[in-house]
Amino acid sequence: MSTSTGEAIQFWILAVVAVLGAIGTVSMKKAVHSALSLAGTMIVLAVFYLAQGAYFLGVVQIVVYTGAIMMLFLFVVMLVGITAADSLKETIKGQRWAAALCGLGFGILLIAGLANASLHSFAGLGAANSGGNVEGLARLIFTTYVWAFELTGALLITAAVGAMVLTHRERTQRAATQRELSEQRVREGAQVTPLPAPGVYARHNAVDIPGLLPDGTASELTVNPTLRARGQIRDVSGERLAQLAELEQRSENWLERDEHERDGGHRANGVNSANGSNGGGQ
Amino acid sequence: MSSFPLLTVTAVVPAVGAIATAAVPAARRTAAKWLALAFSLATLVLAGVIAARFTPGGARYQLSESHAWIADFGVRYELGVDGIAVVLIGLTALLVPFVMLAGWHDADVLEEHRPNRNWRPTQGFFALILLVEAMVVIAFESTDVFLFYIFFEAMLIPMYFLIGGFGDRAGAHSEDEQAKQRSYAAVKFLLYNLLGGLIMLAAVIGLYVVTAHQLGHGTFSLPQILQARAAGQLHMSTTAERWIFLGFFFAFAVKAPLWPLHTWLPNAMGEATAPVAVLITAVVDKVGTFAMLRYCLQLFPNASNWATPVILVLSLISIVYGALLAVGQRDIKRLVAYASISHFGFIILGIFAMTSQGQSGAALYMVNHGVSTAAWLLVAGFLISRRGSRLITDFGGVQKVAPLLAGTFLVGSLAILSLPGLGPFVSEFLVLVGTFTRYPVLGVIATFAIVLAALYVLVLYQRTMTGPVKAGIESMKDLRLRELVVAGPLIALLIFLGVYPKPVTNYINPAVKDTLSDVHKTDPAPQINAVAKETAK
Amino acid sequence: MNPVNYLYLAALLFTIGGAGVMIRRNAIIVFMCVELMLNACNLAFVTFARLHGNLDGQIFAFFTMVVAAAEVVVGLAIIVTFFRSRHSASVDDASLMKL
Amino acid sequence: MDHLIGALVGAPLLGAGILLTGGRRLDRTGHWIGCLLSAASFVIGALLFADMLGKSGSARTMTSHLFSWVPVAGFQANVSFQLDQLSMTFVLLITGVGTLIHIYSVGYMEQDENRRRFFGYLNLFLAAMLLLVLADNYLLLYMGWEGVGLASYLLIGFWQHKPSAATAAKKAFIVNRVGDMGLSIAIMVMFATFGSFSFGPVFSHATSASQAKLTVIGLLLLLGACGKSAQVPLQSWLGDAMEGPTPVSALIHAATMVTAGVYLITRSSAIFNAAPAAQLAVTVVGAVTLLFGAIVGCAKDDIKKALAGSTMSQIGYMILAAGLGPIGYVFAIMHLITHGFFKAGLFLGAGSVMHGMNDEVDMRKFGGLRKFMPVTYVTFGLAYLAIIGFPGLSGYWSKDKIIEAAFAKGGTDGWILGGVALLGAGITAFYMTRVMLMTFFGEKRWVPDADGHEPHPHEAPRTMTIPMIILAFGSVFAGGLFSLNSSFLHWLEPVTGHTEGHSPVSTVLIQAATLVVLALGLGLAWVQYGRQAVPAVAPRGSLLTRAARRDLLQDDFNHVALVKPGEYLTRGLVYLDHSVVDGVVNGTAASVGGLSGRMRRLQNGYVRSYAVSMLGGTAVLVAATLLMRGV
Repeated sequence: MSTSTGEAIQFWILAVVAVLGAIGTVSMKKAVHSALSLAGTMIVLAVFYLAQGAYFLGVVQIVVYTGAIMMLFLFVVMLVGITAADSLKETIKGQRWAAALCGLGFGILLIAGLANASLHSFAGLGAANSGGNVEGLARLIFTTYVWAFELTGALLITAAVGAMVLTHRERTQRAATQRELSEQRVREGAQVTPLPAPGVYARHNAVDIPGLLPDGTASELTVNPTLRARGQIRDVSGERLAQLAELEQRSENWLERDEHERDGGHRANGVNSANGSNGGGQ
Repeated sequence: MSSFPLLTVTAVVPAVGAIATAAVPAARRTAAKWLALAFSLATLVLAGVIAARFTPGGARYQLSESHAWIADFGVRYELGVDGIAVVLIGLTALLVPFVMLAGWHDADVLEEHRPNRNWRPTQGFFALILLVEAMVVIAFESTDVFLFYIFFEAMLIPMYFLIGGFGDRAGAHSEDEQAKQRSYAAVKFLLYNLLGGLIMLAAVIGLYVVTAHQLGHGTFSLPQILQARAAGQLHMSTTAERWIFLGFFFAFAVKAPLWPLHTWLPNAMGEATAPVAVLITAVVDKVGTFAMLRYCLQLFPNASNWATPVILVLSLISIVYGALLAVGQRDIKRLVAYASISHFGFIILGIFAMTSQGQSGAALYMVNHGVSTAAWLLVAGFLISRRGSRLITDFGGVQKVAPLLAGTFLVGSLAILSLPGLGPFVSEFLVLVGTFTRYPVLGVIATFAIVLAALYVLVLYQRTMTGPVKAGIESMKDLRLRELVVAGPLIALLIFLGVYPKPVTNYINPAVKDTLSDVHKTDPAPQINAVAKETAK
Repeated sequence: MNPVNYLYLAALLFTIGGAGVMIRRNAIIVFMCVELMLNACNLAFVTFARLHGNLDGQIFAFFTMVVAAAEVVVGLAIIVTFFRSRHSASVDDASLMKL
Repeated sequence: MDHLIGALVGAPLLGAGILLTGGRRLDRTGHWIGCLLSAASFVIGALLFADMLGKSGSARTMTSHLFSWVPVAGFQANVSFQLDQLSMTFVLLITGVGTLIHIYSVGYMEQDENRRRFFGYLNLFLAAMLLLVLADNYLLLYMGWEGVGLASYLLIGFWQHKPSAATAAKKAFIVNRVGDMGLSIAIMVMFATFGSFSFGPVFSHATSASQAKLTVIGLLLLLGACGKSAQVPLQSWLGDAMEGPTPVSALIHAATMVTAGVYLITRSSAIFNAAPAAQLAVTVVGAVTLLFGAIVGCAKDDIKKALAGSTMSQIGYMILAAGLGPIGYVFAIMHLITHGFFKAGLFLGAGSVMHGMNDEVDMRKFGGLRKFMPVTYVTFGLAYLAIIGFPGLSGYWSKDKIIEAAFAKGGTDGWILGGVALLGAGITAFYMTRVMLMTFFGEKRWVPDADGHEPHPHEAPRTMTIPMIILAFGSVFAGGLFSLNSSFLHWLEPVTGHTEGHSPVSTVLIQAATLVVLALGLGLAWVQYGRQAVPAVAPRGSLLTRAARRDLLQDDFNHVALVKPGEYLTRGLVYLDHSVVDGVVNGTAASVGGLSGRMRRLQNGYVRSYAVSMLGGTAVLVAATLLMRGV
């Protein structure tokens, strides 16, 4: 007995997607990308479940896995942020080779094993699912596997409690008040005033565009260090200065002035530009 | 078969003693010593009771006790003694009190600096000695191979601590150098014997497999196995029997020790205090030779006969080699150790000569070697502790300042060179005759050793005791009362065993007879049986 | 087509996941790879269920999911605490051994 | 009566026990206890002797079984005694001379603070020696045999603070051990052959054993005899043994112990008679030693060593006689007895001389002592006449018979042996005369001893002189009495058997020859030491003389042939044991350690590499399962 052609087509297409997703999970540099490709793979798997008559699992796969668990992953990714761990450079000697060897060997063995397993005929789930897939599962869960089910309950509770215990931090002393914090900041000689806002002289004041100092260089303080670490800063001061120079040129051509006036005018321009920048900032 | 578990009690008493001694509070160490001594004496009494209740020539294993233990593996808690075991239990129980008396102050060195409040080296020392005694006794008593194996191995643990923890401080080196050598010796002792034990374990399992195959139910019980073989239910295949035999023999040869597995003994005996050294060579090592006689020969008769030539040669090498090296030693205790190696060679030679003289001689030799070495080495220990050195060259003219010490030492020495009239002569001559009747050449070669023995013993005596008084000897004290109490009875015993060994041979002979019948051997008959003709007339 | 292909796929995914566990240093990604392996197993279970025509395989997959959920919760919590204490999410930094 | 035999051994043993364990409180009376108990044993011996004379024929052999010593299957050794004429002869000699020497020692050892111990050892020796001659089986004999060895060890090394004494004692014991080895192997062969080593069974079936076996046994017994009786090649210890106190030299190394070899051979006559080859060996050993000892005796200036040499040669005579078989046994024993008297007398005399001369032993520092110690002079002189075989005195009777017997052996070897014996008689006359002259005649050559005390020669105390006088009587009349209608012969014949030897030349001729060589030796000695003065320092002397002074290089030979190689061997073995036998073990340990050091690297603490190994392991398992399914 064989499956429908439709399923075959679906399989061959989605299988490729699943594998690509899996490879992506392993090989993407950034955790977020890995997470997304994993999510992709999981959705594909969900489809496969549905295709194989595991309707309940298919749905659960999407809701629980792709929904809840992957979101949890993403939370943690955000929480942890960017780390040196993301680099793909190998640090343990010979690890790559060993991994490759074991991985290949294992995979080959598995596939060989499957190959010479006699699985040519298969009994579909028609009979099993006759009373509905969910009911079938339910019957089994609450009869044969009820004890295991109860245990999973206990397991989940334990896991929840465990997670809380692990992540919970006991506050040893009273939280510092605003006042104390500010005093401490002054004592340490740290930045007392709030950080300067980004985007001065910018075409728009987005968080990823640093503010400029009067001499036109970008200020480190105006952008989030995480963005900087991720290399997600758009540094636009260069083009902006070019625009200024061009504007001056045009004004010179436009109203001929004496040399001395031009100097004054030039100075005035500088001042104006400074004011303008302030204005633009607000 | 009496209802009262005499054998168990005999083994348990010293064990309890060990616990009690260890429990004595740190401040009361003298009390601990006396307590330990009391327990060892109680054990001696019990050993006497065993000897009294045992009827020589009666059933092969008497006073037996048998309880299922690990039923799934056919392991039983089975005790029972034959004549040889009785004698050796007696020897152990007899020597331990002397060892304790001799080592009365051995642990005091460690008392000086007490790292913490309940620092109790003295209690530990005596408790360990009692523990060794308990284990040795039960090893002699057990007739279940597995039970025997357990204690055969377990006795390494207390011995390890006795060697490594309470070594003597008379070495020629600095304090920490000594500590290094002590631990080296202790570890060497442990590793050698563990190796032997593990190989034996494999053999033990092999035995179980074989019995399980052939009898349907695996068993370790010596009587059951013998019975099954007698009934013809058990036929080990030749190869299996040989391999298992080798596994057993290797362990026993290490323990015994047989050349070339002997090198742990000189280190161990050199670094341990004299009493502990006596415990090693006179008590613990006897388990090895005893086990050869009980397990190797009785369980694997054919394999024993198969291996006999090699073993005889090895033992012969041990005899001559040990004696020659003893001549070459500069350290008194190492000399004793090599002498012991030579003597163990004699014991093994006697066992595998497969004649009643040889084996009775070997069994008797175990006793005599125990007593004589104890007498010799304990006195040597007194000597060493006085001078604070083990090097022969540090002594000289002791006889002038401490005649009693010299005298007792001389008697011990004469016993070691097996002078007629002292115990060892009888056994050594029996071994030689027993060997000669079957293997004349080996017998003759072995006899050369009596000259070598005279050489190393007398050279040692001459260098240490005679001649002008050396520096550091002048103020040497003669034996104290405690030390006389150690040396005197041992010497008396040596003389008794030398003049009237009959009481002991009465126990030994029947057992030997059974063993010989196990290996299907009979004494070679003389060409002309003069005695028979005389009686015929 | 024979459902066995699903099994081949599962084997492939499992192997890839395993490789990821061995290669990646970022604890989170390693963890994801573990999830991938679990999913591969699930796929296999479901397929077997279909092959044998009973639902026990699916039950198993179901339990796997539950366990996976629990495991993820605890695992991520561990990662977070680890990150707090070490300011790193690298599994290699967990090694305190001197070589 | 028989049970008294045990008491014979017991009395001195008791004495030894008391004296050696008694402690200082016995220092005052110890020596008298010793004398008393040895005397007691002599008295018992005498009673038994009387009893024995009362009986007749085979009834004279008494036995007494005390207890079973070592019973193991076929190997039955008993502590049981057998007292026949031969043993009785020895018993009387041992206890008699022994008692005399005990008494002598009371005076001689007066100054020694360890006198009690000395008497303890003497008693121990008596007990062992009596055990030796009374045993009814070889193993018990062996016990006595080694017992006397021990006693001799203790007594030679009695002054242990003297390194020379300690060394000599050790040497004596070890050389003896070589001999004992022979004896013990002989016992083993007997057991293997006859299934017993008791005199009765062995002797009664000796003839039915194979020739080869008997020869082996005989040679081994001879080896034992050589060790104990200081015969070539095991003679080297006797000279050094003179380090011991003089009474010891007199009792053990002249009168009794060293003659044990002769006893052994005579006792084993049944075996030797059946093994001619062994007998020949015995005679050869005897003849060689006879000359060897005599030559050594000629060269020594130390009076005791000269006497030791003479002892060696006299025992050579006895062994020679014993080797001649039934024609010689009786005379061997007879010479043994007479020798016991006169040699003990000579040694005691020497002792008394030393006693007077501040323990000086070098004869070149004596001279002219006859005026100062008359008793010593007379007794020593009589003993001297006896030993050189002056007609009518003891030595004459016994030695002459041996020479005749040697000729009577017949054939060329008869001639050779006889000639040797004759020559020996001449040399004996020479060296004994030399000793006599150098000690008692000529002018004084005294020198102060190490501490500068001028020697004041004086007669020894009663306790010392009386034994000397008694022994002198013995050495004068014993021989004569024995030969009186050959009573001694008839006395011993039942045990040793006797056949009259027929010498190719008439006995008269032999006696004449003996007297001639005697006269020659005497004359020569007179020419050399009597007529001209004795130089105070020994002249260089001929090659032979120098060799003889070094005991004919025997020690040098032993040193080169045995001691040195032995030392190298042991050193080599010690090295071997440490580097090879132990090295192998430590090497293995080290390599294992290195390996584990490498394995350690695998445990690097990286989760990921653990993951690798896990997956690898799984892979292996999967592979294994697949293969399993495959096959």
